[in-house]
Amino acid sequence: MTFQEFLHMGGHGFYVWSSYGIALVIFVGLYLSTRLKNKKLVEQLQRRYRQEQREQ
Amino acid sequence: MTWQWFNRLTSPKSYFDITDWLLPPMLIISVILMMVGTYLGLYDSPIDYQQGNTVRIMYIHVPTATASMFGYVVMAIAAAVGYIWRIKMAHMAALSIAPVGAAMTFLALVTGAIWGKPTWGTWWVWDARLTTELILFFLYVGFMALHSAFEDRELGDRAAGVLAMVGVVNVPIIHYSVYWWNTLHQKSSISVAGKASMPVEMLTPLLLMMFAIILFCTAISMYRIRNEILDRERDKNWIKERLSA
Amino acid sequence: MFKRLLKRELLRQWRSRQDVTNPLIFFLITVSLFPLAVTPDGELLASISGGIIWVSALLAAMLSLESMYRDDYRDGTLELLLLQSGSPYLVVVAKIISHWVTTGIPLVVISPVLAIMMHLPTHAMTALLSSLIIGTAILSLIGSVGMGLTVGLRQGGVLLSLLVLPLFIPVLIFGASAVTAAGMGLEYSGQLAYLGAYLAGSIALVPLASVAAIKISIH
Amino acid sequence: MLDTHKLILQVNKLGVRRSERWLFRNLDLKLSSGEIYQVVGQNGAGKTSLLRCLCGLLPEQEGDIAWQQDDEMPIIPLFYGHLPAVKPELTVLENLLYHPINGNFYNGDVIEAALHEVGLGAYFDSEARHLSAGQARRVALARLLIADSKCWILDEPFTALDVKGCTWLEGIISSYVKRGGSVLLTSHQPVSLDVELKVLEIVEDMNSHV
Repeated sequence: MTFQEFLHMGGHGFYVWSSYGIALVIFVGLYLSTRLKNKKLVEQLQRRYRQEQREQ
Repeated sequence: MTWQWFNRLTSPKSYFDITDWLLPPMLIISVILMMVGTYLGLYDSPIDYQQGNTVRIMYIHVPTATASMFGYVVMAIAAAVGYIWRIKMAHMAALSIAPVGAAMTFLALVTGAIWGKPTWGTWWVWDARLTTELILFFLYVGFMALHSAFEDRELGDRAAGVLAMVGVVNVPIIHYSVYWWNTLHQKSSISVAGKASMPVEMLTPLLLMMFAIILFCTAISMYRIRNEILDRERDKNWIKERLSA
Repeated sequence: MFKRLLKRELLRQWRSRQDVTNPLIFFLITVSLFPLAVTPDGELLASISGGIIWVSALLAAMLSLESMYRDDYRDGTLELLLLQSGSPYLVVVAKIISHWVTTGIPLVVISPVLAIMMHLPTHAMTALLSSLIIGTAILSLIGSVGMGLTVGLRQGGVLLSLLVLPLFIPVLIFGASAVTAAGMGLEYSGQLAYLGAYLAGSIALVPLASVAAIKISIH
Repeated sequence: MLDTHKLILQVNKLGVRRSERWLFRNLDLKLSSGEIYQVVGQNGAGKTSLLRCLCGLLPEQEGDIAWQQDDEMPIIPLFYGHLPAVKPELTVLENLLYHPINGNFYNGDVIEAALHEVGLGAYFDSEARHLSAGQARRVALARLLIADSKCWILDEPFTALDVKGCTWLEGIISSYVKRGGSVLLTSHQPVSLDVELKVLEIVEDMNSHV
């Protein structure tokens, strides 16, 4: 099966690839949004703890 | 002994220690399994005699649909446990599962619609499964909307908990009434290939993908629980040590 | 105790009669929009009239759910009722029944007029009335839970429909199909039986859930 | 009317939290009939939260609240909160007729007597929406006279009352306590009663200073 046919998928290539593409976007999106939120929280808390240290 | 184990799980600090070493492997395994499943599903499995290659969309649609339904039930149980025994961790778990479940429902709806186009000729078909997914999506959105409507997070937890409990009682009712409604207006005859009657080359990637996606969702939800703990227990000193170390 | 609580609710609704008639007018307007928007010809209207009347009745009843707890919450009487009545479940049940009587029943009473407007076959009228009576009762029940959850919130109205409508879908399915089945001369007692079962189930569970919901919003 | 020195309320290790911030913890309280406590503490210390928690309006986060049994019915305290609990569209008489107190309803003559005592005798059939804030509070105060509740929980009862009203209310509270009633109240103004007024101070950690 040449790569071309693999992409073409007997005429249904567009549908198959678009659904897998969207799936990839959503899975990666879920992962990234969680990581970013974590990073933001950690930075925010560290800044806050440094603040508290300075005050003591 | 079990009670002690249960206590360890419900204390945020020990949850953090456990997930420190548990989450990364879980995530990696689920990603690898997903890749293998996609490879098998896209390249190595046979095409359907009627639908041709579009059946490959099933390897995303069916697992995400199952994950969304499974997610809602787990979310409702967590919310119920949190509401009845007032365990904050359970509320945090319910709150973390909701967006992941909603994303899975959305993905199931989108892939279902894309799958419908070549097989039934229209983007949206009021097929029983798709309609139940759509209603499930409303329930997820309702849960998240209600929770964010409360300024005091704790009240939001309890209110969303009640809603989840009422919702989970209704999910089977909605499921069967939509199926009954669908048979009432049944026009399209092609029924999506049932699990049992599938050839084994199709079954393995499907089950593989199902396990991988559910594992991935669990890992992401557990990760989100960690965020929730950081957010809510910010002035606890075990967090201070952990973060400033 | 229960009789006096019910009397209180009915008296309160009677005193603010205006917001009892509003849902009726809304019901009238919504139903008459469809012939304008879709087609005036009788054939098509008759086949979809069951569904249209049911959806409009549902939305009209949703509008008036606010009156169930909101103003009692605002002036503090909801707290007093829950505390001093000795059993909050009676308070909730009295409110649900009074909401059903003051909004559900009027909707059912004027629905035949709309059915004629929508060319609904006359032999389907009994199906329409019986299914709507049970349907509006169920809506008051489910609405009471949704209202309990959102009574403390500022923009509770929109959120209320977001919470209540998905839970009402099975009732809508069976209610509307009872009317359309009757319209086609088919047997519709199965659908009514289902509605009755749903009603019985929610009568059992709703007071519990509503009191829990209100206790959260009252804090 | 009420036998004196019977335990009304037993509270131990009570803790109330307002979204992750502990208002107070380990609060112990033994309230028996014929006793009156004034709850003091700076603003936001949790005075109102404590009162609402004791009435069951606020789920307690820690510890437990045990209202004693009074002929196998748990005692229901009469809660007088910030809102006067008066329906604007009902008349004053209807407001008292159709709102239960201490688990049951009361008929006309008891209510009329109480309304007269509270100085609202002439308003009984006017709609509550025409009443001023002070008059609305008097309707709520009338409830204290109507019911024979074993315990009153009054949250800032003296606000929006004129001087005459305050002295009148102090007299009512004193006679109620003398008759064996138990009261928990908060007040910004000084309270002068001719019964012994115990003080319950709310601080972050209760067992640190008791």
